[in-house]
Amino acid sequence: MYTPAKVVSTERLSSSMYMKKVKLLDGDTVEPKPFQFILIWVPGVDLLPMSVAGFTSGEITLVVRERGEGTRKLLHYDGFLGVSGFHGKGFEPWGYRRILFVAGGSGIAPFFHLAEKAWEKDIVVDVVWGVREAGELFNPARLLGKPRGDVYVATEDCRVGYCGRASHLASRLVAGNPGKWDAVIASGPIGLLREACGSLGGFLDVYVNLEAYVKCGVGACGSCVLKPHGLLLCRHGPVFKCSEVEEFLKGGTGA
Amino acid sequence: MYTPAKVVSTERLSSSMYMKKVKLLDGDTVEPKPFQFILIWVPGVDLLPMSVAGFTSGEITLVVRERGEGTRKLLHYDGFLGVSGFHGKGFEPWGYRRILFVAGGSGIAPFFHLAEKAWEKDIVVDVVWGVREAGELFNPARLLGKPRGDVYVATEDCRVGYCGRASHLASRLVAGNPGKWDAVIASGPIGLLREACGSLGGFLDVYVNLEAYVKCGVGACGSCVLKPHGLLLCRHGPVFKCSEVEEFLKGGTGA
Amino acid sequence: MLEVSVAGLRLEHPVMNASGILGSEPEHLEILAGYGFSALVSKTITLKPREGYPPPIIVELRNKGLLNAVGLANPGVEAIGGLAKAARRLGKPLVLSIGGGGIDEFVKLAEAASEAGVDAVELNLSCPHARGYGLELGGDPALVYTIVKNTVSVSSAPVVAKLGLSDRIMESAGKALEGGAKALTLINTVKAMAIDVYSRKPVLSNKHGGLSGPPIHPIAVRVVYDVYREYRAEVIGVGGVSSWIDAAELILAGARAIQVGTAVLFNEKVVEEINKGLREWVSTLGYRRLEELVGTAVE
Amino acid sequence: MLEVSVAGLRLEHPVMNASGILGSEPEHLEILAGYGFSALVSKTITLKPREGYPPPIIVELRNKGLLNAVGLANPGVEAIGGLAKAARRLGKPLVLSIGGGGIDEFVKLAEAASEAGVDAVELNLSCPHARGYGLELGGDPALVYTIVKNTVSVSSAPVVAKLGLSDRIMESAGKALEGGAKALTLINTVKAMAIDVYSRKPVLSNKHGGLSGPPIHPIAVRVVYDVYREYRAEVIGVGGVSSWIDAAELILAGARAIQVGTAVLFNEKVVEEINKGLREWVSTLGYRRLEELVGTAVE
Ligand SMILES: Cc1cc2nc3c(=O)[nH]c(=O)nc-3n(C[C@H](O)[C@H](O)[C@H](O)COP(=O)(O)OP(=O)(O)OC[C@H]3O[C@@H](n4cnc5c(N)ncnc54)[C@H](O)[C@@H]3O)c2cc1C
Ligand SMILES: Cc1cc2nc3c(=O)[nH]c(=O)nc-3n(C[C@H](O)[C@H](O)[C@H](O)COP(=O)(O)OP(=O)(O)OC[C@H]3O[C@@H](n4cnc5c(N)ncnc54)[C@H](O)[C@@H]3O)c2cc1C
Ligand SMILES: Cc1cc2nc3c(=O)[nH]c(=O)nc-3n(C[C@H](O)[C@H](O)[C@H](O)COP(=O)(O)O)c2cc1C
Ligand SMILES: Cc1cc2nc3c(=O)[nH]c(=O)nc-3n(C[C@H](O)[C@H](O)[C@H](O)COP(=O)(O)O)c2cc1C
Ligand code: FES
Ligand code: FES
Repeated sequence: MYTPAKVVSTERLSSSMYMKKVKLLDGDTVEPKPFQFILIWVPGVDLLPMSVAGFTSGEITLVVRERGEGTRKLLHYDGFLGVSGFHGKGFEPWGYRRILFVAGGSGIAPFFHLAEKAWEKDIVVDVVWGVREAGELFNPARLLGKPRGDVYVATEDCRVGYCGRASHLASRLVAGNPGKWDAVIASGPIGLLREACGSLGGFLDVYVNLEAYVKCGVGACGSCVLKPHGLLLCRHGPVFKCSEVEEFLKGGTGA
Repeated sequence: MYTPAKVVSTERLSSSMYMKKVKLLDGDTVEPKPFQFILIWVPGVDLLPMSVAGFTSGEITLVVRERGEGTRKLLHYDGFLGVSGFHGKGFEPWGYRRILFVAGGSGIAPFFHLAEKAWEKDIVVDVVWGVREAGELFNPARLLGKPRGDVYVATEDCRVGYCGRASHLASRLVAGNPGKWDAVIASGPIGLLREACGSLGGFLDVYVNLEAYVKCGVGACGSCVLKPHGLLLCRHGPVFKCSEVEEFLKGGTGA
Repeated sequence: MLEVSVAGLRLEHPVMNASGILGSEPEHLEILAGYGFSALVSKTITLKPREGYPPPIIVELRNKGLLNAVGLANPGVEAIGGLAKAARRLGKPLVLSIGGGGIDEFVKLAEAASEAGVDAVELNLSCPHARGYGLELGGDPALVYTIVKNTVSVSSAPVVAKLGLSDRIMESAGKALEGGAKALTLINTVKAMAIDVYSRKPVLSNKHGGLSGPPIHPIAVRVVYDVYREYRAEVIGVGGVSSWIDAAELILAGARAIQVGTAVLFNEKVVEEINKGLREWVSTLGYRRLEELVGTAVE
Repeated sequence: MLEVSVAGLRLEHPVMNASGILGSEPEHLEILAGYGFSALVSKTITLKPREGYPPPIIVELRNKGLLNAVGLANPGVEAIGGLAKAARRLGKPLVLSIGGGGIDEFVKLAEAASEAGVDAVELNLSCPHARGYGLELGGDPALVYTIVKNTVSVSSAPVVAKLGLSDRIMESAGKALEGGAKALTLINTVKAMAIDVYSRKPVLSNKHGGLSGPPIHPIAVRVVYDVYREYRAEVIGVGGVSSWIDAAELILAGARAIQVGTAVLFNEKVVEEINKGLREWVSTLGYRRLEELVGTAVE
């Protein structure tokens, strides 16, 4: 459903990341599932897919990384906008006890909503968060009611935490703590997802939170198809088991 | 709402009256209130307003008096038909303890549904039923789960029960049993309603169940307007206090 | 805050009833006034009384729309005086809707309406199911021009042309304005049908009917938008308005006033609710008067 | 019980997808096949690839309708071979929808489709929002005739003409049949608009869009009924079908097959549900085959 909304606040969290809150102007909205996303419309400008990072009584929290034209305009926009959603079938990993969330850059966004929901079910979600430069980091506790699990940080500029990529740190953690986690969810650039599937798939259940070019969000236009699979990100995703999207991950480009 | 329906049974009850049951072919129907009515469509033939005389899980019981072309066709029709409703705001006299229902001819139809619903609320409805010829009578218990109150019968041919009109019998009963009833509902030919308002209005609350030419049932066409009042039978009725429709009753023709 | 003026009428708020929802008898106007409409629009009146079609004349559809073929049932020209009197008694402006099979009928009716002192005359050029009484007219721009021009010339009351969905709506709208219409009412019902799948017959006695209610709202918005963008005309928007947000869309598309038909049949408080919502909306947007928002979605 | 044949295609059951719901890539056809459609209809393919409009291209409306202006995004003529191959692999007949700005484009596309061995070609003469690609064509009976005739002459596959709502739909339908169309697909979306009342802008990037889903169903029923009554043509009914009862109405009005677009976006099991309902309905009415019921509401 399309709902008018308005910007409540925009707060800079780090060199490139922002927290933006928008309030839906239409009372009765259902609760989004983890990993469901919205399409956010900056009137007359652009429409962007954004994960739900938090949701309380009609107010949606987004974690946005400034990337290009679209995200810049969204971040600077302060008026009424349109929201459609919640799109995707989402992913509720309630069959697991303890989950490792491996995030690259803004891939961390859905972690916050997941961690909150998991906590209510006595499931712990720990997070490995990797960024290129330390300046991109912010304290994840900012977006959580209280600390919900362990936070591991990796930077490629080696200025904070583990020196290297999130996927490498994750592999080491998993190898060093056998039995601690029963599932991994990787979220971020496709290179990270590919590495997570490759290096962790042997040990435990690994899921990937994909991105694709979402135009309609309802399964009509086909632009989010995960070729060569007969899968649509906006209907069947955005989270998949590695095995379901193996060919897509091979084909994708990017670090 | 329009719902397809089918005839379940048609049973002759007396010289001129029939019981017809129709089953709605669309599961989720709300329970009608007493005095609400349906518009029943004999496909390609006619549309007739009919009171709900009974309702159980999507099956509607009608009590139909053969009058002209339309009712005759309805009574002989045995196939699929259309039902719209429930029309009218109905009337729930749950503020009373014991009610006298004064019926003339087929005006008895809504009595059965009322009596059942009233019984569930510990309200007793007694009935005075008048007909012109004794042959029109049937045993009201036929349509009730069990006897729900007293039944008084009047015939104008004087062959059964009280000799004379239902309204006269009602006046005598009310006068002879002061305090027994706290309300009267009259249903039937306009003459009966006029008399009921005239002779009983002094003693207790009197209501009349009106008839008018119903074409749309939803307040759009205006054909059921109760001139000179700004009242529509299909929206504001069909039951009114005598005082609300005084001028209409004066103006109406018929016995 | 909600006062608007359209076709020379000054209205307390923008919501009038749509023609054909009651409005053929003085008693009907009393009921309409009770719903809170700011002006009362009569049922379309023809020269001679018309019985209309036998029932079924209306059916509620699964898609929350209404399908009707009433057949322009109305008491004929003689009733105009009584309607005008009733409206005066009720203290509400009366928009008298008239319809006809040809130019003469429109002219005679406009004369009668004008003499009776109605506040505006609405020409029904668009009823999609009464043969010879509608869509054929509205889809023929030259005829629209002639009818409007001739009625304007005999009417002291402002003339409003009501047009329906048609391939040539843009031309017809232009011609109506050229002919002297003070405002355009857009749109009428859309031609449609419902079939009973068990008896296998069209439900309406007339078979064809006009679709109204929520289903047609986005169609009305686009017609109002296109016509307003082209002509910046005074428009009365109608079609599927059942909430303030529906009304607001039509206003942003260019409507100065709104008519509500179907929705009042399901919600007697709809006028009040629309006005409440509009008031909040105007102030949320930081405006003082609704009229300032008219057409502001149109570039 | 549900087998039907239309435009020479023998179908297991009457429900195909409507053009434009996926169908521009081989992977899309796989998804459509998974929904259970009896034939797969491609997205409308144009000669050159088209990017389509930038988002928003689709908006869900309060009235349960969908408004879209995708802008005929498609990979162009080169994609036809891959689509045909995918459909063969999936074991489903392929109806290739083609669209063009003029006669030449239609002819070239029909040739390509025919060579690729598609099972039928559907001419999109009716998209209401891609400028020069639609309604203007379908509303012009002479042009409809020329396009149909010329594509038929180069196509070994049966040609189906898809027409939208228009004042001249009856004439256009007649001309399409005269030109050699084996069947008519009726109807496309209806031109409409949605405005965001707070930002005061039309929501779609193209501003105008096409309305689909439940709101347009009774309009589709009436068009199918009128066309079938006049020409007793083979019709594929489309518009707002979301339940078996909607499908049954179109079948009684004259449709031999049904297309479902919008509804499958909200209910992946809709095809199954429709067929289950139709099967029960056919036997409740005491028939043996659905085809016997086609057009039986039309006298
Ligand atoms: C389901 C989903 C959830 C997301 N959640 C978040 C989130 O929570 N936080 C966050 O910061 N980012 C998120 N993203 C990514 C975000 O949508 C993009 O960063 C943003 O759209 C880029 O737009 P831009 O114009 O700023 O960047 P540019 O790189 O300039 O975009 C260029 C063009 O690519 C298009 N485009 C947009 N998204 C994509 C895409 N995913 N793939 C390919 N092309 C695209 C844009 O429309 C634009 O036309 C999500 C993406 C998806 C699919
Ligand atoms: C709310 C309501 C509830 C009713 N409930 C019952 C009931 O439960 N049982 C019962 O037997 N009868 C009931 N009636 C009366 C019943 O509808 C009429 O007897 C029937 O419509 C007469 O149709 P006919 O063609 O047989 O008679 P005719 O006398 O031949 O009818 C002649 C014409 O009058 C029209 N007409 C129908 N009803 C009326 C009316 N009320 N006033 C004026 N003209 C009318 C018919 O459409 C027809 O065209 C009810 C009427 C109303 C308004
Ligand atoms: C029962 C009914 C009767 C109508 N009669 C008329 C009429 O007499 N004249 C007219 O111009 N429009 C008539 N209309 C059309 C309405 O005025 C209005 O244009 C249409 O219903 C769309 O508005 P809505 O969706 O709010 O009902 C009628 C509509 C309905 C539902
Ligand atoms: C998103 C979308 C895209 C469409 N694209 C096309 C198209 O490319 N070609 C076409 O002929 N019709 C197209 N249509 C129209 C549909 O085929 C169909 O005629 C219309 O949607 C009505 O059916 P529905 O109510 O079942 O959706 C499209 C419809 C939608 C909703
Ligand atoms: S974005 Fe997924 S199908 Fe359109
Ligand atoms: S029957 Fe009551 S208004 Fe139409």
